[in-house]
Amino acid sequence: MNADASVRHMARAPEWTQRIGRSREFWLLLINAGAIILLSALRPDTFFSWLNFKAVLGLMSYDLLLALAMTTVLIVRGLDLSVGSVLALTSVVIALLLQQGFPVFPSVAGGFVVAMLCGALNGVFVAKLGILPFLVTLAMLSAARGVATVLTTGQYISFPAAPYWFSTFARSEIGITVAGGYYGIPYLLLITLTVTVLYGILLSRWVPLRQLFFVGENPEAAKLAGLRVDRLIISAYLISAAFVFLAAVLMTSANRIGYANYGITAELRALAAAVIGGASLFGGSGSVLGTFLAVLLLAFIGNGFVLLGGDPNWQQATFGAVLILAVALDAIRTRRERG
Amino acid sequence: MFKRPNSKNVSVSTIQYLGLSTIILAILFGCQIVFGNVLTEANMRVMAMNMVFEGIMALGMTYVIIMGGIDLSVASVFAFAEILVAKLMVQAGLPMGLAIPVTLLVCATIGAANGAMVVAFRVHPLIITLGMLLTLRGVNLAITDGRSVSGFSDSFIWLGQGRIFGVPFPILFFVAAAVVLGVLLAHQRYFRQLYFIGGSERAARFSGVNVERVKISTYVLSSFLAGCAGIMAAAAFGAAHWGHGNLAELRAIAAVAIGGADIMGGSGTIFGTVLGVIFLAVVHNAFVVSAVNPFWYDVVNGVMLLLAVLVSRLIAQSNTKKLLSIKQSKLESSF
Amino acid sequence: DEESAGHYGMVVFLRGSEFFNWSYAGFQDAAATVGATTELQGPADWDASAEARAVDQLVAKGVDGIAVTAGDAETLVSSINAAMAAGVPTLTFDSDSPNSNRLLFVGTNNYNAGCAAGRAVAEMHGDNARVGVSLIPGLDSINARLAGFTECMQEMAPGAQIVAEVNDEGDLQRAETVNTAMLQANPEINVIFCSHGNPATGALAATRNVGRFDGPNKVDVMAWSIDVPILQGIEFDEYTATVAQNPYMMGVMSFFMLYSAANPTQFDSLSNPGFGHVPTADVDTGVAILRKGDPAIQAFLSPPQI
Amino acid sequence: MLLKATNITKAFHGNVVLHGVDFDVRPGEVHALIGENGAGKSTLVNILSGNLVADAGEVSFDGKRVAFTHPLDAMQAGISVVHQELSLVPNATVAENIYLRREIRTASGLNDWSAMFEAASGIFDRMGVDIDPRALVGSLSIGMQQLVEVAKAIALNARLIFMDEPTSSLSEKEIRELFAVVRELRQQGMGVVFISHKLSELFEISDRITVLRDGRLVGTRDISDVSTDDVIAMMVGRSLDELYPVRSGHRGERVLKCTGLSRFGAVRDVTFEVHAGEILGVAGLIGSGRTEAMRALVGADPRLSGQFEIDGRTVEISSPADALDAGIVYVSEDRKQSGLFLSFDVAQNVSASVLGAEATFGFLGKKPILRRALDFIDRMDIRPRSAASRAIDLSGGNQQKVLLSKALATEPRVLIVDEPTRGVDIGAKALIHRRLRELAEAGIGVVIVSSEMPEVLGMADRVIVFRDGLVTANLDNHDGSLSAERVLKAAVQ
Ligand SMILES: Nc1ncnc2c1ncn2[C@@H]1O[C@H](COP(=O)(O)OP(=O)(O)OP(=O)(O)O)[C@@H](O)[C@H]1O
Ligand SMILES: Nc1ncnc2c1ncn2[C@@H]1O[C@H](COP(=O)(O)OP(=O)(O)OP(=O)(O)O)[C@@H](O)[C@H]1O
Ligand SMILES: [Mg+2]
Ligand SMILES: [Mg+2]
Repeated sequence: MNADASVRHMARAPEWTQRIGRSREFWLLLINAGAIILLSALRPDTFFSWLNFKAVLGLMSYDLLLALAMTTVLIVRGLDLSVGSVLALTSVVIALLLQQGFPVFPSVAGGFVVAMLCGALNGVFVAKLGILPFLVTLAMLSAARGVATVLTTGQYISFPAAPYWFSTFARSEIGITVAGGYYGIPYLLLITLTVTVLYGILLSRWVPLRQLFFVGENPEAAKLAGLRVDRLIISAYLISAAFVFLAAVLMTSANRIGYANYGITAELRALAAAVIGGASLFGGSGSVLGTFLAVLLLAFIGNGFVLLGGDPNWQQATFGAVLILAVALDAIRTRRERG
Repeated sequence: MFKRPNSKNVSVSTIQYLGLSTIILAILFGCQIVFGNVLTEANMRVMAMNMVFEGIMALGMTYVIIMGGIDLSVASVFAFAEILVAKLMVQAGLPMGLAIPVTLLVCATIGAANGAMVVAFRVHPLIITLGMLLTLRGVNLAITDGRSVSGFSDSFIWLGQGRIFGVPFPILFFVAAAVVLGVLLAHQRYFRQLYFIGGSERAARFSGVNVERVKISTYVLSSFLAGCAGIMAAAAFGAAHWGHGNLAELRAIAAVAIGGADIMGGSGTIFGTVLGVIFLAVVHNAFVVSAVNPFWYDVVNGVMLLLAVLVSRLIAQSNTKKLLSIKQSKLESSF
Repeated sequence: DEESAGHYGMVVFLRGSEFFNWSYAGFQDAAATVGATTELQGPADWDASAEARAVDQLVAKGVDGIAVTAGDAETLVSSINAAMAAGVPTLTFDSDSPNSNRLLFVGTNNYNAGCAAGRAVAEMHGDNARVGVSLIPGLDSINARLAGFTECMQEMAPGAQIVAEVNDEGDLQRAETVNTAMLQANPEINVIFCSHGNPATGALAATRNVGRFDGPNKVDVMAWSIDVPILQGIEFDEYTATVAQNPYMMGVMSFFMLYSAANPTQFDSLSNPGFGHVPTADVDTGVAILRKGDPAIQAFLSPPQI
Repeated sequence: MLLKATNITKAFHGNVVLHGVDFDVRPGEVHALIGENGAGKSTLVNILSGNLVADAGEVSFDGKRVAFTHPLDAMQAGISVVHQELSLVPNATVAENIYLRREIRTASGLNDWSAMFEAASGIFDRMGVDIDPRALVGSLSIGMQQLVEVAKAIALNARLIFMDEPTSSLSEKEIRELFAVVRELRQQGMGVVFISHKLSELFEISDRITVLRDGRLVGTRDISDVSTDDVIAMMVGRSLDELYPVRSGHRGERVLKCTGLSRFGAVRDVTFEVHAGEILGVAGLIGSGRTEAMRALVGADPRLSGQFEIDGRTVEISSPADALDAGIVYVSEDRKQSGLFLSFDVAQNVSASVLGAEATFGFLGKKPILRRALDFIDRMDIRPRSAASRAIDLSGGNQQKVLLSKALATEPRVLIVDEPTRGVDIGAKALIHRRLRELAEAGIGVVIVSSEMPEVLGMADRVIVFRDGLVTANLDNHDGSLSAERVLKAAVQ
């Protein structure tokens, strides 16, 4: 997947349509639409309601943020298996600080520092010491979760003394009335979507982020082209950590507890979503829109399962199946392109 | 220029193996002296049983990793085998002699699917096997509804708990498998090809290696071993449960990496992996006997893994430097 | 230290969950009274097989008694039997493994506990109680709770009924997902019964997601937990009530059972020759239904650090 | 005749690289195959060894008609190849590499290592070299690996061996060793086809010589009948000035001064200057250290020492980014591995180094990027003329043009191009040469690293010659009068 579209718009119409047809986002969009139509047809009453959408979107927020984190490192030919456990560690730190009676800002800042530390460690080990991302972040996966458990002895960390607004803002909603209908949008959702959109724009337009694609596509060439490869790789891991941090803050606020077992196996879901969304372990590709649509699709599938009274146990299975299917279709598509 | 090279790379692994062995012994005797009850037969047995299933998976993982691949799906195959064999015997009432082969066959098929997809889709095996991991884990959960299946015949239980000369059967299986696979990997032409594929697929193809076939068969082997482990685990615990062996794939990979194999492929030995497995077992046991807060376990694991990889990396670097320094001396002499 | 009064181990399937920390605290405190030492083992990720291995490890290490809460009843049978065979008194607490040779089970009698919850719901809603249950399938303990819940509820209010069950996999996030969907699919639900510790926050979030967090058609969430956030939630009128087990007492009782089993008096145990006397029936540590303002809540609000 | 090939023709996506070439080998002869880069030598070898299939032509081996479709076919027939780029596995022992898939085995079916080691050292004895069959290939020098490749061929008891530039990265001593081996093989009645750019070697070792030019057979002669000059004439054919752009010959201010550039284990104490309006040629045999020197210069690889001046100002260079800031840009010799972003489109490739340039507040505008791309598509005549086509879909020549465009987009003071026309067809080649000359005239310092003698002589106003990591000569060529022999001399001994 060639991530940039800079030239497409200039290109002639037929080619343009071709490209659309080739673009994975387009197909994901279709599939999502299909899912929506199907579900609203089967469960018109419950599915096709703002309430339900709100729920679906709200619930996929964390997965989305982690998937964006994963997408970012995948773009630079990296991998971050530690998103789940860094999420847990960060939330635990924030919760502990709040519990100790620190004001919100320092506590959250503390969490930020920890998350960034993990990201920096990952980045440095990968970029400077040249160790495989898989191993580095695997170690981080284990270590971060471990520290979190040590800090909490595994307990829920609640912060009764913390300001009420913090322990409620993720859940509380801002209402808008469109065409007489009232729509409440939880901050959790609002923040996530805003960040996603902004990041989507930045990633496709903002030079420093654009450079990530070049680094991933061909590190050696990028180096000779004058890009500061090591720095860019490290910053990719920092960005990833930032997303994880955001997810941690929201989750901590939403559940009002820090917990060392947050996000177990979240890294796998994130990786799956990113790949379905068009990222590749060989770097150089991946898009925010694609990842978003992939997460959305998986969320709809999950939602549909329960709405249709399907056995929720099969959800995870479909998850893997969808991943394999996506990869398979991609293989076929590229083969046809190559002829 | 033509003096016999005191073939350096060999020494890489030897250094690592020696280091690892000494650490292992240090921990063992250290704990024995400080806390006692470590070098007892009972504790040894438990220690071994504690990692034996991961160990068996790690053997297959070694093959896959040497070939330049990776197999995340082993843990889910492990649990799947547990459940399948249990259902076949307890619920379908198949005799053990039939249930086990069937289970192993199915597991092998899963491996074949992994391999075939890796070959066909040309995506990173990490993705394929991740997909398989998620799928199977879901299947395991779904077909059991999260309940455990139990009620095995004693003859089956023996596979997990039976002992020969006081050694539990799974451990004997691990040892036997390690020896056989070790020998094959070291001396059998078909399996030697793994190194060539992992080292340079291009060179391998050039020399007429049937890369596709070797790849697929290796994933089959990996799943097959996971299946064996699963069957014995079901017998050992007397029950099959989807939650068993959670994250075992990561422990298996860690063992291989700690054992000095290059995750990029092309290097690694069964012996190294066995050391890696023992290492993990010993560290874990140390936590129990020392009764330090077990929460530290994960932290130590992570750090250990990183250190191990770092060490092998540094050794490798110093090697290339040695090679360069030959040229360097040539350069300086040329003045 | 070790020699004087012995060393006892506790094994849990969710290492360090607040609930088990209560139990371990009780275990420790009880041990302290006789000068015995204790340790806590077990996986952090709900892997019963790892729990079984932990039991084996403790036996090999040579402890004087083991209290284990069975993450999966069957998986632990062989390990528990092995421990007993090796002469290490072993009992189960909180979650039983009935098919094993454990000395006895110390914990909540799940049927009775479920029954208490059922009555509470019947009191609240009478015949129009429409209950959704958040559970983990396959845990015998939970099945028993559900049985008790259903029967006692319908005994008091024949019209009341359970309309849906969802599997939360014992995970916070999952709980929110599935409960939200459950409320979507079954708008008539007015009570969510959390059949175990984890789903409560998720279930509450679910009510919020579907806008039935408060107001006239608020969904009552009946938690099964004594975690601080839940208890605070009750004070905030978020959760309607919680089924408070007595994990601390489980720990205390477990220890004394093990202790007396490990130190035989002049007559052997009736059921387990070679061990000291312990009750031949299970020990029920009971439950209390806590609603807003219950003094017990204050007590629970400061959980033990271990 | 051991091997007889007639009218061999081959094209790669439209670009015909072999036009009906005839070629034959007698038993017990060393037959030299020679020609410029891209003349078609390797392609011919690949066809005759079953690695490529010809579009047309006949091959007979031992009088029997053969049509190889897979390297194994040729191997079985008794033809083996020592390839230009080595195909050994570093983590396996020498013996195992030699015997891969033809392992000697014990009754138990396991590999019989001792037997293989025996056999291998037997071969090495025959070759008269001393390599430990137990050593891991990775621990051997390039030269020794080259010899292992030869041993591999011998182990097949091949009757015909192709050696594609086997000496390209060998030391003098190693070359002697190799020649001894080759003579030995000739004694045993084997046919050897020997490809090399080093004329001196060819005259020393070969019996007959066949010259290719632009994929056409120029002729086959007995070595005794020709002189070096004849051969060079045959190779180059056309007189240089008709192919290479005319030089104005004026020499401007000094643009780049590189002093005492050293790199651990590769390059030692390299010093040179580049002047405005002048093209500096960097000659040397493959593996002589030119690329490593240039990479060290721009900070792509670590270096031991080296000071640099641009327009008289001293500049600190610790990374290619610094080099770019200082105005030095390096164009890699290997466009696929370290040059292009293959799956990105032309527009992105061209703008890779200057993403920031047109960005407003760091935000990329589509238009400027596209404009720049179209601009270079015109200037460099890149085909197809679409900024949206992906680099991987372009032909080698066009890829090279894109690569050059990427460098020029940075508007450098000094342009270092490494093997700028490697594997590029004549047309593209001529255009690239014209552009390079124009840049020089425009006052930019141009450095051309090239293994092609004609290119060096035709383009450079001044030539420095590398040998084993040292600069062995600094020759003037402002009037194009420099002779190939003088350069070769400096390059070989
Ligand atoms: N796989 C390929 N695809 C496209 N073009 C190719 C391919 N291989 C070779 N060519 C082209 O064929 C021509 C001859 O290449 P070849 O490698 O045979 O030249 P050569 O004489 O071996 O040059 P050198 O001396 O550099 O080895 C070159 O123009 C090259 O670009
Ligand atoms: N084809 C090759 N195969 C193996 N090693 C090589 C090869 N080319 C170069 N080397 C190694 O790199 C060192 C320097 O090579 P470098 O590429 O810098 O030389 P060069 O003059 O640029 O030759 P070229 O660029 O034509 O390969 C050599 O000493 C040699 O050991
Ligand atoms: Mg060639
Ligand atoms: Mg070069």
